[in-house]
Amino acid sequence: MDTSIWRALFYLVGIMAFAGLNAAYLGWCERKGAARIQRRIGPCEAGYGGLWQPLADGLKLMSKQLLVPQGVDGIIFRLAPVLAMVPAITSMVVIPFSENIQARAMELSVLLLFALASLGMLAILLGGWASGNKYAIISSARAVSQNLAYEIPMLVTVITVVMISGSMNLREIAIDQQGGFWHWNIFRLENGHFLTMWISFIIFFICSVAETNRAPFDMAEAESELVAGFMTEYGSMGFGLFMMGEYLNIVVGACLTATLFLGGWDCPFGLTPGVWWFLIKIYVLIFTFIWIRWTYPRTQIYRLLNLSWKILIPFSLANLLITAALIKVF
Amino acid sequence: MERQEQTRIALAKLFPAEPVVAAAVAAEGSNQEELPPRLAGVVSQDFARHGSHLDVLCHSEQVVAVAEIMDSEGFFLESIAGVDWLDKQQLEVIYDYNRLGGEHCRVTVRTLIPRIEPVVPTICGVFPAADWHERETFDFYGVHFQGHPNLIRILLPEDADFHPLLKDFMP
Amino acid sequence: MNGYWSDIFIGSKSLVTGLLITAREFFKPVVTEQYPYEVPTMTPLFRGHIELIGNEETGAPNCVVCGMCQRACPSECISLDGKKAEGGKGKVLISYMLDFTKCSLCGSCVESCNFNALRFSKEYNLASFDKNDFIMDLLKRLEDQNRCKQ
Amino acid sequence: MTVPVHLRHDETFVLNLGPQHPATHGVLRVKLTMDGEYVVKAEPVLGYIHRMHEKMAEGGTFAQFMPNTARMDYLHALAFNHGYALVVEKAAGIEVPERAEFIRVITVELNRIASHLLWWAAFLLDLGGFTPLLYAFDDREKIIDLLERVTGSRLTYCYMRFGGVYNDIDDEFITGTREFIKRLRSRLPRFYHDLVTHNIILIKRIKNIGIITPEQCRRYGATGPVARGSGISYDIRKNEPYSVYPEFDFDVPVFEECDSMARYMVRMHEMEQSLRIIEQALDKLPDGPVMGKAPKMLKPEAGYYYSAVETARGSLGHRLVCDGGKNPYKLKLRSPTFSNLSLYGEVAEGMMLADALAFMGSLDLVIPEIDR
Repeated sequence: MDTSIWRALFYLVGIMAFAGLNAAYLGWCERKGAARIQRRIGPCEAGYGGLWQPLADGLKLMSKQLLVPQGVDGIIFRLAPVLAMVPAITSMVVIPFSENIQARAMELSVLLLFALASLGMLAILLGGWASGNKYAIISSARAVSQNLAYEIPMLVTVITVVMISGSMNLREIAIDQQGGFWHWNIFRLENGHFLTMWISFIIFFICSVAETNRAPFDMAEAESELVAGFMTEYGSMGFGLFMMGEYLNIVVGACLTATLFLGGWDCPFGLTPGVWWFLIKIYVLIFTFIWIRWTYPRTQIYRLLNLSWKILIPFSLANLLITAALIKVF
Repeated sequence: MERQEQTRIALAKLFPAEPVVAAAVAAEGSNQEELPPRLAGVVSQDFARHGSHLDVLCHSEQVVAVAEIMDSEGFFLESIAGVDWLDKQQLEVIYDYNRLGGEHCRVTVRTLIPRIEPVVPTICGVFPAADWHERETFDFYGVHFQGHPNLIRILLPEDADFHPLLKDFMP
Repeated sequence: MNGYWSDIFIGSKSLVTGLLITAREFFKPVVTEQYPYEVPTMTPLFRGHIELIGNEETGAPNCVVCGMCQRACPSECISLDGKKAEGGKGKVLISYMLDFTKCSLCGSCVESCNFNALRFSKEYNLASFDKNDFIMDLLKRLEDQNRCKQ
Repeated sequence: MTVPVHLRHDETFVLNLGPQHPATHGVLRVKLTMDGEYVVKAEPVLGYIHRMHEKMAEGGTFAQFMPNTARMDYLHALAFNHGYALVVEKAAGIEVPERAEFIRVITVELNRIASHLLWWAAFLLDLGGFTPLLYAFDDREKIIDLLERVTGSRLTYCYMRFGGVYNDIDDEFITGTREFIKRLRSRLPRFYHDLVTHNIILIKRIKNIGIITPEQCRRYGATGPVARGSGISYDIRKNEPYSVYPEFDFDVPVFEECDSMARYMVRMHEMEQSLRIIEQALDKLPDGPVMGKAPKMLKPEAGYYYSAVETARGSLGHRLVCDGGKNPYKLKLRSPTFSNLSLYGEVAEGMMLADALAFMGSLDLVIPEIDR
């Protein structure tokens, strides 16, 4: 693999641009999507169809003062938004956008992604804790218990995929699924994996909604209970970074789902695979995130934990066993 | 009618000497203004005209006893209202009782207290609903409900030093 | 255990139903009105602030300064003044002030008027930075209207 | 959650919920003593929007108080109009023409549906669902347009007069209302029940949450959907018929579960019943004047008068004391949510924060009506 400095720079700039654009314009997509579902127009004043809206919002947020209230832990308070953003961007390094577009193809890249996802949770914990606000602290406590509960079924389903592909390298996993949708992990005909893998896919998807703190699992920022949760005391770009981190987490979650279950950059009919297919897949997944958010009410924290411990974990374990048996039998 | 009669009898036991007088008042209820002030007792009245079946005028110390009877008869406390009779130098506290379903019967219980030292025993112990209503009456009229666990301002600010519904209060 | 499986199946079904409903709405046209670009039609009974009605021919206010509106108003928004008509009977209106900051648009004044001298205007763009803009001289308003007509 | 929790009363903190908080719908403040996420003690603090309407009533004539009535319960303002008109008509002995009473019932019931729709929307917002809010507003907008047509205002109506109503309804209103009935009937099953009522997340969220026993209802004087959700069949329109309600055939929905879901279902069914009432009233609408003979200056006989109406939130009572003068000597408003909210502290104890807020939403609070 080429390791010249130009390659590193190219990917650095590329990933930053991809992350930045997504973080900004997913906000716009979310608002437009919500508006369509609710039969409104959504942002329409700034530019055609409100396309400059993210820019205007960003400028507004940047021009505001970062207010550090009295009694907060100053260093951690300032560190937390950055910590929310950094792991999300770093995760992009190992995502295989296509056969040739990937910054670093690491063995164990799946593990790295999970480690980074946990760091993101730490940002919420620190942000809420440093704020010294009661609502924020309740929110952080919720976020931690929620992330803990949902990482287990997520990891177990990933282990099933890893067993099928025989690798923890995302690139290997994607290459393993090439050649039409009947090779994708979700519909995999080989060894009869399609019998259980669609359940794994649903479990994984639910978990990634929960991991990214999206509605209906947005316990951490439940605005009708906890005002704004861990972001209550944040204004200006501190808030902006948290929001961008949230959207980037969605992108990473969608990328991971597309790579693990939907064949990565593969075309459904086995023709001309390429980066476009990957992008189509992740944006369809992201749209589903938005669609779900604007359809359901929020759950309760103990219902959420019940869902994980009583339904998702048993099901994912059963899936793991069945997959192992299928691999052994055939 | 049955429930009304039953409640009337139960309440009348509180006023042993007066039922005869009360009945006489009820008979000529149409022109109350010319009659001498009503004595304590129970009176049946025209529901269509006044909106309650029984009108009870009691002494302030009987309020709790009345509330207990109403409780045992299955009534609930609808509201407590104060009235300031400035010219008579009296405050009046009106308790409205009603029944949740079943046979319809509304009872108005009134008690008159001196304006100088307005003290009424609380009925919080019987109806927890009275808690807030009594606080409101205290707030607006300064009626002191004796034995109330938490007799503080409810609608007005904590530091208000006036009782706005008294007729001589001018903002 | 019974409830467990039925929760999963009925629950998933309800979730899918919900998604389908919102998906169908996604493709339907918008129902909101974009206010400054589309102005909804006003109902005939719309209550704006009150205004004086002028005589069709002369344009002079119909008001005879009886003061009924002033007395009917619950918030004491109206203050009016008249003087004895020259050479005739009755009074002529010389000022009619409406303090719109206190008005709750109840319409008691319009109803109390027996001389067809008051009505609701159709004014609704009433934002201002200055409180004094809402202390309105209705007589002047009527004169302005008359001038516009000519 | 029904699992009993052992609350530690020594390791608590106070959470100030409101007066500015997204879930309190206005300016209610609840002082919550919390143990972690569990509520140890909940103490509503009122009075942030208190305006002393009762003093205003004493200061003016009977008619001058009418605009104020709409400013209390701004969601079901016409019921407050109606209640006040009824008590004064009772005191002054004013006859109301039948057509006027029919129009009153039609508009009050339309307003009741609008109020329930808004409650539903706000309740879903409390539970984190935003889209249903806009679907409900879409329907509510139709009602408001209709009411604007006859009353001249959109929210704080001043439509009723002693002896009738301010304005007659026209054909456009009648056809519009019929269209609306058809529209809501077709939308209720899909946009309200399929999307929300049958949703497993909502069911899990509000079922068995906030149990109010019938005995608690009686001791605290809770009425309206709160009482009917606790299995008490009490609706003033049936139990103590006023206006022309006896002429209509409608049911009082009662649910025995006593939880938030029961209160939710009561309101959903009440909307359907209100539609039935409106439909019958439009069919039977008699001809005639809409304003009876009423003296311009009322001087009711001295005495005590009480009149109750059923608002969207429960029993609204007007206690009127007259001394023979031209203004009310004393007007006490018995607002339903004041009593309904007073049981909050007792029931919310031991709940989790999110449940306590969902329970608060199910009580359907309108703060200006509590504070008056």
